[in-house]
Amino acid sequence: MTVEVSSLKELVEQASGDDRSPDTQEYFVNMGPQHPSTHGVLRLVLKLDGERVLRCIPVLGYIHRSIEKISEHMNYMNCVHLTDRMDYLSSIMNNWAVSKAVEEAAGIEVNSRIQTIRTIFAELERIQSHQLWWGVLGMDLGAFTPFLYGIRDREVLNDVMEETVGARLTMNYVLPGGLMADIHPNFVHRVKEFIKYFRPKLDEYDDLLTNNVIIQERLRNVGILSAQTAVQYGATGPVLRGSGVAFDLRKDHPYGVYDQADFEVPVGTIGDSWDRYWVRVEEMRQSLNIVEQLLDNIPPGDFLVKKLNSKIKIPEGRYYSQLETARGVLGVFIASDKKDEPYRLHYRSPNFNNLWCLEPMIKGDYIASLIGAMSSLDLVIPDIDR
Amino acid sequence: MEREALQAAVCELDSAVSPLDANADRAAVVVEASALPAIVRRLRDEPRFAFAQLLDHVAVDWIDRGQFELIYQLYSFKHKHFLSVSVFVPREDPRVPTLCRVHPVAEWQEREVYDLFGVLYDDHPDLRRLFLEDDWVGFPLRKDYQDDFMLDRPR
Amino acid sequence: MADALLNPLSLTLSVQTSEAFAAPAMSLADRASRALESGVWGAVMYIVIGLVAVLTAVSVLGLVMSYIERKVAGHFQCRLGPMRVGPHGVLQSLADGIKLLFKEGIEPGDGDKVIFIGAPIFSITATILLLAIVPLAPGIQVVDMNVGVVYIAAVSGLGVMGILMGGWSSNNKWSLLGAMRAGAQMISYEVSLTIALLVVVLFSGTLKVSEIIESQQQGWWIWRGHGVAIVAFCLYVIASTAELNRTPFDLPEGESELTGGYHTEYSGLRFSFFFLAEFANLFVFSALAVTFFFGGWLPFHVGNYEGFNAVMDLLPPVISPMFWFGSKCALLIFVLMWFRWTFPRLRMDQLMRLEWKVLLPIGFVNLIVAATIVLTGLYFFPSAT
Amino acid sequence: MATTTPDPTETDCPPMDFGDLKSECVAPRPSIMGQKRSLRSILWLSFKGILRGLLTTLSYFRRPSTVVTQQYPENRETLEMFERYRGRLSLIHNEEGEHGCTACQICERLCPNASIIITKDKKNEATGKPALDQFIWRQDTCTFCNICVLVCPFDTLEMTGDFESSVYDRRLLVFNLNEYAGPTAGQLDKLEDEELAKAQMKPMKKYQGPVPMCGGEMDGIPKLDVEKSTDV
Amino acid sequence: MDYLFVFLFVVLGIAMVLGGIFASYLLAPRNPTKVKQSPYECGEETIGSSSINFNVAYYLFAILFLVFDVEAAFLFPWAVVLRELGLIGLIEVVMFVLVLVVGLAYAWKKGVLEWES
Repeated sequence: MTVEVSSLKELVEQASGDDRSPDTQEYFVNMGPQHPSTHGVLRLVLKLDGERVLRCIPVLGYIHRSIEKISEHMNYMNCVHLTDRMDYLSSIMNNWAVSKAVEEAAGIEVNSRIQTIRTIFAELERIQSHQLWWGVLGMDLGAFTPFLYGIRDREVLNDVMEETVGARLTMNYVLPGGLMADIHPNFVHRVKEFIKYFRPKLDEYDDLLTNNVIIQERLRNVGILSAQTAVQYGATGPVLRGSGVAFDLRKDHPYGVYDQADFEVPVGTIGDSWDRYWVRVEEMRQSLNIVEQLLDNIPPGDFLVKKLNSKIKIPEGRYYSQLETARGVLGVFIASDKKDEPYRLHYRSPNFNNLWCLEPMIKGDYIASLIGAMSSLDLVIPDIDR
Repeated sequence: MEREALQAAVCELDSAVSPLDANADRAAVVVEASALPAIVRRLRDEPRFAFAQLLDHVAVDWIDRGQFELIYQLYSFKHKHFLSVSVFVPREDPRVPTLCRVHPVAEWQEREVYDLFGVLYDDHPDLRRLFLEDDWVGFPLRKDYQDDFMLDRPR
Repeated sequence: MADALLNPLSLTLSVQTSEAFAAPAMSLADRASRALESGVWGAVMYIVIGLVAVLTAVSVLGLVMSYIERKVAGHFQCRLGPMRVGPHGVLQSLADGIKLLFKEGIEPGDGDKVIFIGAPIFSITATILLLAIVPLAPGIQVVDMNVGVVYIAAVSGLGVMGILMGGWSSNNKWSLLGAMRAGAQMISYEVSLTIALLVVVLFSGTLKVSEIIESQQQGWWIWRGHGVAIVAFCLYVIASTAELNRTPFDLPEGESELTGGYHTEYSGLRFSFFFLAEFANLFVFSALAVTFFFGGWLPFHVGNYEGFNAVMDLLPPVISPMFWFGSKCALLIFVLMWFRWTFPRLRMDQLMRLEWKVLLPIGFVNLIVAATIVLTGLYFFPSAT
Repeated sequence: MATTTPDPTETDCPPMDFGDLKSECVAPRPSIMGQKRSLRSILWLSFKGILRGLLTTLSYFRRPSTVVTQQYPENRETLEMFERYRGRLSLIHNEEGEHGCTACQICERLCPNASIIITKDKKNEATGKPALDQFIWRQDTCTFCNICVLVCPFDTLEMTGDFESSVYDRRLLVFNLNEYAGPTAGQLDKLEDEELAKAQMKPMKKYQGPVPMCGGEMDGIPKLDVEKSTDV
Repeated sequence: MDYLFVFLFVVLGIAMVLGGIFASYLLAPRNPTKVKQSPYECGEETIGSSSINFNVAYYLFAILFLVFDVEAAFLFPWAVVLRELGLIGLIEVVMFVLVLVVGLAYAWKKGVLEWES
């Protein structure tokens, strides 16, 4: 058994060198890192025949910041703020994932007020992430207006969260052992106002995109991902649920106070882009329901159970914890050697694993379908690269 | 199945499997490198385990012990349980058979580990750097990695 | 009576027109040739007027339309649009034009330079030639040839050349893809465009643009065409949107797919020529729609409502045709912009299927039905024999 | 030698069993052309969908009240940030211009990206306690994680809503947060001699060297004259 | 005279573009570099040559278009004089169009319109 380490150059030159057959219609083209619909710096090397995609090789690393390495020299509280910069659209959920892992490992019990507030914020964050995704999907398929409508509604939600958190994107709100600050006195009232504002807007979203025949035809039967393929290629979150597997950590392994909320897990049927679209739109409605249920009875208590400048030490061992972000399962692995810094901190990023579904779902289809399918995966590139 | 029961059941599979107790929150086993694909395949196919998804693949550089620990996180949708499978390989010659044929997603997870730790995966179809450039020297997540751009954090 | 039953709308449109519009309209070219009889300089004067007018029209249209487009887009999207340069940003496009003038024009190293520069020439020339035949008012028209419609069909195909050349000579794969898409798309929809125009030619029995307008004095073709004209109009709008490369048919540019499509490699002023041509074309195509289906410069009259018609005729005879033409055009342009800022784009195979499997058969059937209507005289026609 | 990605079929995986992962909410999957519909209803639904989309955009077009754009430099006067907004770190100074920083360096130690550098006078001549010399905050590397504010035992740091911090030279993003070098407000109050207390407050400028990068010389980059810079 | 104008407009179009390019030649900076002149492929070096064989699907449509556009050209004079020709004219054109429609149907059945490679 041998191991051969190849490089991208070798891979590509096989088919694009000067010695290729003059009859061949196949050619390679770079899509990204600076392409309008790769949403950041994802680079796909496409092997095309006319407009058909024969191969799609993702090339990563353009925004790699070695968060895992940096974290090895930081205490657990400092690790948290780096996770804001991974999946910046679910920053609070990322914060929560690390905090949850640390709390479970160090045996810190948090009270139910903290858990409830975390849950509410996670769901709000999920909504705003899906709002942006919805707009971006429209923009990728050529409709620019939905993008601005999505951004506009996200702005309203961002304001609500900013009032409590003090930041709009890199929130750093959840810390091991509690929250950075208590909720703002206006918070409950403003969230209620937002729910009242956003429900009619969801119907408007349906008018603009969902019921539009062009969008449906662009997404239907495009990028079909069977349940088996989705599982084997590591998909989680709405991508897996779009394929019909009702796996949701919030339901199957409840954390926070999700077991107190009554909600449903939307799943798709055949796993095409249209299913993934619809699952996300439905998830926005379910998230609104969860927030609505939890909002009225936030239990009293402290917002921080552990003093901030005390050192958190984790007993030696390996710890793994996961939760459901807007894009799938975010796993946090901690290997500890009894210091207050992690010996090794690893994030299982949902986007990293979802990305690999792109090639099996798009092989042999058009470039235009690739855009739609990629949009329905809802990739956030910094999370892939970390 | 409870955690202990699962751990015991997995250990009964093969003599190459032994329990690992350093894991705090889930069933964990140690597997000998050569037996890894076969074990993971059985874990996937046998209905009482049904570990359908490879959730995650992590490597840890235990530099004091001179070993890399390769950890595979498996999840079973059917029984809703997690399992962590560890493989210890020597730091000097880190080689382990690939899991690509069992779980396709391993191809990229293993590439990530190769990229950052330099673990070689036998029979891997496309072992390339994933994040770093193809001509990068060294494997940054190893504990003894040094380069000119690393900053010392003032403490 | 039969047509009244077939199309109640035609009843509402009157036979009434003022004398001003009945006057024989002479295009600039006709005036020039008449002036030539008395001396060369008169003709030269008319020629210069024509050239200057069209040149100004192209530049001004490009600037104004891009401003309007951005403003309209802004308001559709809950924004304000440009607000900085001048009051409400009216000078924004001018500022952009000046900026583009001072931008470096980058040429692709390995591309075919002659074709690369030639591409915008084709785009601009096609636009200029089309602008020349647009009748703004009786007599305010540069050329009015007796085969006007054929001329329109011929010239509108020229724009494809510019895009194809631009994409091909850029030595860029995205550009090439865009150019190929443009080629396939624009020539395909050209057929539908021509067939839609043929319906009006059938009704009016002439190819001369000014005569087509005059044939609508008893009512615009869109009303009097018994639904056939409405189908033809829909075909025309869809086909012209495709010809203009606007959403939902903006595949040659396909910003989110092909980065910039055929004009990826164009920068500075060279890019602005494509831009200019696109916006001037937007005007030209809606002007042609107005000419063919909405009675051109004729005012809006409703049959048997004398008071209403009198109000419509209140404008002085010189301004009135321009006003009516301009407002009809503005309405159509607004509709096209409205489409653009609402719809997503189609996929290439869907686009082709739409044209060859839907629009083209409909167009042919529509044409035959129109011919039958004309022959049987089952429509409201003033001098029907 | 690179081969293609393994096909899922290649992995000879038997059909998977997902157990009881059944969801009550199978997405209704609305589609116009997908379901078996008559041509008429397909046309009607397509038309309806397109028309409703058009009406939605038009409804915003004709309502100027829905415009959400902020005309930023013009609305500077009325623009208010939320009180918790994390725009800029500042050291709280009371009415007499005295701060409360004892130079304990907890914030420096816990700053994840070393954006805070504190230099101190180990033993102040008047109070005999450590006194702050320079509280340097590097905005260019700060991630606004708010940890320094939270961990300060004397609550002497805060994040202000001042968000207009763009400059043309990033060396200007290194600040001295303390207005004077010297003991805290509490320590100064204990000094009975007011003259002595005044003397302990050595004034500090907003930009003061030696601070990494600020005003300093680097290879190929001219020295920054803080006084003359248009950004200040 | 109409065609003189058409000719002059063609000249005008050429002059306008060349004039604009000349003006920007005078006003705009010119500093071509190797990187600037390389084709834009999303910020990476192009892989292989850009002069590539291209899928034939596009050309089939061009050929189809030719047929239909020529047909349209024949229909123009017919449309003008239809009223004089009467029923015969209609029948003749119906047959003419039918021949083409049969051609289209054939192409349809053959899958030319399916945009397949």
